[in-house]
Amino acid sequence: MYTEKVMDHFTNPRNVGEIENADGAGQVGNPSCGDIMKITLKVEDNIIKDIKFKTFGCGAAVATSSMVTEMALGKTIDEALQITNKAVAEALEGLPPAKMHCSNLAADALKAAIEDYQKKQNA
Amino acid sequence: MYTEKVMDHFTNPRNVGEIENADGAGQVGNPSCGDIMKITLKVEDNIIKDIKFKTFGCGAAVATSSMVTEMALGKTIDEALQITNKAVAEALEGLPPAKMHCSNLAADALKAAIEDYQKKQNA
Amino acid sequence: MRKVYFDHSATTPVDPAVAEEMLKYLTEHYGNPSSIHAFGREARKAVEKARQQVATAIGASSVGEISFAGTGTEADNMAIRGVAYANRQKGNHIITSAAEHSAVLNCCKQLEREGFTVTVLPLDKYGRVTAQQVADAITDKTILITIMHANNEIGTIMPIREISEVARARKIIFHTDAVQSVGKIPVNVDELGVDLLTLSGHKIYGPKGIGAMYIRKGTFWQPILFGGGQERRRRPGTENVAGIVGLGKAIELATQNMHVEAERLAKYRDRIFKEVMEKIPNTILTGHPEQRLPGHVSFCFRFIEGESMLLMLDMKGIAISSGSACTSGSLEPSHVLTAIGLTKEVAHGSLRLTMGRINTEEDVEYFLEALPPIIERLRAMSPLGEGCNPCACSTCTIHDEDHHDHGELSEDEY
Amino acid sequence: MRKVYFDHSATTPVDPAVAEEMLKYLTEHYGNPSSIHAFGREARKAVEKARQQVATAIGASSVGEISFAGTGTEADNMAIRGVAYANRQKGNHIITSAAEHSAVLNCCKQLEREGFTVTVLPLDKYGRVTAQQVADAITDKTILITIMHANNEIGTIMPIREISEVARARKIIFHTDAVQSVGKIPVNVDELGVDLLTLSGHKIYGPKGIGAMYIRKGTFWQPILFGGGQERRRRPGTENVAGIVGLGKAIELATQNMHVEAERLAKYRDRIFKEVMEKIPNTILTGHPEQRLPGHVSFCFRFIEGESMLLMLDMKGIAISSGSACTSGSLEPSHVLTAIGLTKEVAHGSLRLTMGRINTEEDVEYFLEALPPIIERLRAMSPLGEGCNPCACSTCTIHDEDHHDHGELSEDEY
Ligand SMILES: Cc1ncc(COP(=O)(O)O)c(C=O)c1O
Ligand SMILES: Cc1ncc(COP(=O)(O)O)c(C=O)c1O
Repeated sequence: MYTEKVMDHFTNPRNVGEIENADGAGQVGNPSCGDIMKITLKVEDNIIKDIKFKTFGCGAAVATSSMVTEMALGKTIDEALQITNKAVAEALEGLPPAKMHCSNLAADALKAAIEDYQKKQNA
Repeated sequence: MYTEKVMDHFTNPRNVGEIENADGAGQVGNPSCGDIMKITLKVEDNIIKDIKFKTFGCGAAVATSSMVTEMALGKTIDEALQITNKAVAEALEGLPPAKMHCSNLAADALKAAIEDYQKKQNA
Repeated sequence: MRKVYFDHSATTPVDPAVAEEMLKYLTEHYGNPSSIHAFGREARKAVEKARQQVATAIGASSVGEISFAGTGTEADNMAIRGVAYANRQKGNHIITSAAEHSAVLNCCKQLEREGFTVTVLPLDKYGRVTAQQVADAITDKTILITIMHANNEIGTIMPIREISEVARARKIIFHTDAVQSVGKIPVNVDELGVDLLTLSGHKIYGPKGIGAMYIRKGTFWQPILFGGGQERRRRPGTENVAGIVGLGKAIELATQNMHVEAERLAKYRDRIFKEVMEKIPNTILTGHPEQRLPGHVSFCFRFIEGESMLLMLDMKGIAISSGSACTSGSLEPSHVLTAIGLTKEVAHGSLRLTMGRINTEEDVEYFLEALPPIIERLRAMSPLGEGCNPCACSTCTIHDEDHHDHGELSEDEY
Repeated sequence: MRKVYFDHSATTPVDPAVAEEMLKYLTEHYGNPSSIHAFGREARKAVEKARQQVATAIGASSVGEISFAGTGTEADNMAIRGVAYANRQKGNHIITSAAEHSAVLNCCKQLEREGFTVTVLPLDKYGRVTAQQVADAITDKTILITIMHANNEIGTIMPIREISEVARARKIIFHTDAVQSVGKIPVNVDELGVDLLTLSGHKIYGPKGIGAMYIRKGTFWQPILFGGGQERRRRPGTENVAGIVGLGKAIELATQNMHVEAERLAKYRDRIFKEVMEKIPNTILTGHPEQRLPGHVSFCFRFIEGESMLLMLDMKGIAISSGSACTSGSLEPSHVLTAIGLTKEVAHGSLRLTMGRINTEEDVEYFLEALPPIIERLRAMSPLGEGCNPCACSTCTIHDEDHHDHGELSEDEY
């Protein structure tokens, strides 16, 4: 059902946790689907210096969360905003069709966290 | 499907044939069911002295024909008229349900033959 | 006693290689394909492999076009009723043929009861309908044409390609029941030009109780059973994994060996036709002499009835079938035999001999020796004969009364 | 790695004795039961023996009351839609429960689309409906009540006898889906007082792809598939002989050993309940604590999602299931769990463990060791927790948008 890459990220998720006093935090999810993802960031010089996730969800939800943190870490804010849910799925070598729409929200969580960071900057 | 008795009468049918110059002949049948039975008789002193059948039909049709000739042989006309299709089926230790109505006409053929004999007597 | 199984159109033995595959999915890899765990994934893999085997065998472009069903009959119900219900707004007219299996004809009858109109095309003396007949029957309410590929009783192969061209030109959905043709003659959904095609496992050395429906992408259709989301929501219920695996393996084997096997069986068939027609008078070859299934032989022997023939052959170890009413549990002889113009009496004397993988030349010889004395014996016992019209007899009470009330068995009789 | 199969409510391994019986009817006695010759008669005998085995197991008074079907789902379709269509003149109202399997619920939904009215009775927190609820729902248009015997997801046993008394007093046809109860707890059609009862082979160590319907003599009913006259004209299509033989043997074995086995599994069940509830906080036992299937254990673990739990247990060799949306291919978590009053979030954390013949005490211990660290690990990874309402977070975009368009997979995604 899941690719090896998905199972690897599910079994050994990268960057699990929550950054205290994060520069940005974003949470997305859908209670019906049973996926809730929370991403917290540290930003320095417009670059994502630290990123962590917490996820309530299925294997795909955990793996996409883990993958998106890996993809975003070290990127500039602008680069990170380019990461799409599709790109995350591709980096995982694909997701089962049923999961494509439902549990593939990690890039949205990342975006929400970045927007939170930007809002705080402008505040 | 068929009892041993049916199979015995089907495999070794008694009294197959047609009596030349018969005292009575009767034929019944139903083209849809694919059963046609012809019985011919010789009667002496009101007793069935010889009886033969010819049948176009299934295993049950052949066996009931054979059985009815055995049952009728040596009987008086009145006794023979008492033989019912049901009695023939019972003598064969039963017939499959689908055959009870369709191929169990041998007593009718016997009756037709006797009636033919009686008609000829009265003519 | 020698045992000769000559009833491959009724059913076939499961190929040992097929049975072996199946067994694994009964006792060892027993997971439910819907389960996410390892047991389930293994079962899922097997089901999808079989789907690919079926798709490949019939030339489907995608595995998504194949759904498994519980029988060939259920597949026919899915195809015909599924299309009819889904396209009801477009029209309510269905075209079929008098040659169809009861699985198709009785679906059509049911649809008639539900307000559809059905045209049942008559057959020529060989059991065929023509593309022209189909074209003439089409109205602007026609939503489905369903014509079988090869007939089970008389072996005749229908001109499906020509018919499908008509259907396609008129944009009407076309289904063919290929239960008897798959694995025996080439069956390719694109070459045949069909939108739906149905098949059954037990006619091709697979298990009984498994069928499949091909449905071309884009065909308007809806399910006829309701429940879980299995088979892409086309057919609910836990998949018959072992049966599906068996069907997959069976169709692969059958199509692999098809041409060699067809040639071998056609030789037997033609020999039987030749010798029987020569040796036994008053015999009618039923179906098309050439445009027929390779292992399929069918006759009517006048003046005798099929079941007795069958029982006598059975006593010689030969398993064979007949379209006689008495063998079918119904009261009418085969609708196909009467549709090709035979009288009921003649139709009652039908015999169908269908050869397959397990038969040998010796089987054929054994049969050719056993048959003539049986026919002779039964004819000697029959009141019918050349020049004899039974209904002309003085005391004839032959009646054609309505026996319909006997058709339904009551609870106790069963 | 140790393999522990704890998903017997999803499906069971075929008992070796059952597989052995089946094999004979695949390769050796392969006749079609409708054939009159020796091969056919042998197959017929086997089918009728199996029918007797089923009748005996459920206490039917005559074999004529048993029909085989392609799956449990098809049997449910036959029972529910067959009664509904046949009794349409009398009324159009059907009563069912929120606990039913999709095989029942989706039949009811389809009947609603066809003009019937359906009352879906709500459940108490244990997953039961009461006879009183049923009595209150009856109208003079009610033609069918269908309430399952035991629930597949939470194991709860329904008070069928009480409900059937109401049905009987009001002369309404009563069906129970006994797919999960047969072979596990006593099932007798007279003691339960049901008019129709359905069961499935693969839940009782028989094969997948075979089901059966009991229908009490005299019950108004009509078929839902159309074709040949098999199964007393109740279900057309060549009989799945091996499957039927397998179901017959399986139900015989299951009922023979039932009481001893039930006691053994209930002990495991109660031990798991006790230890898990003690060791793991924020755990909810779902279903009735006592009125439940002997081998059936079900929980919800708060703050975590079922599929991840399941995958982690799978990596330890433990096969288990969940009512989480993510395991079912649908987007909603189990309708049963929400019907007993759980929120969707909690329902997502469900776990179902169903034990059977092949499980041992060691399996139970292995599981009890494996589970707590997995729950702990997943909870550590979860943004949810005690006193934390995720929707209160400042940046929360949790939405309950309609995902229905994603429910149907497109052709390419499959
Ligand atoms: C309660 C219940 N009813 C019906 C079914 C359907 O049976 P089958 O999978 O054989 O179609 C199942 C199992 O899937 C079930 O648990
Ligand atoms: C032409 C044809 N269609 C359909 C069927 C039905 O298939 P099944 O017996 O698998 O239901 C058969 C055989 O019985 C057949 O010969």
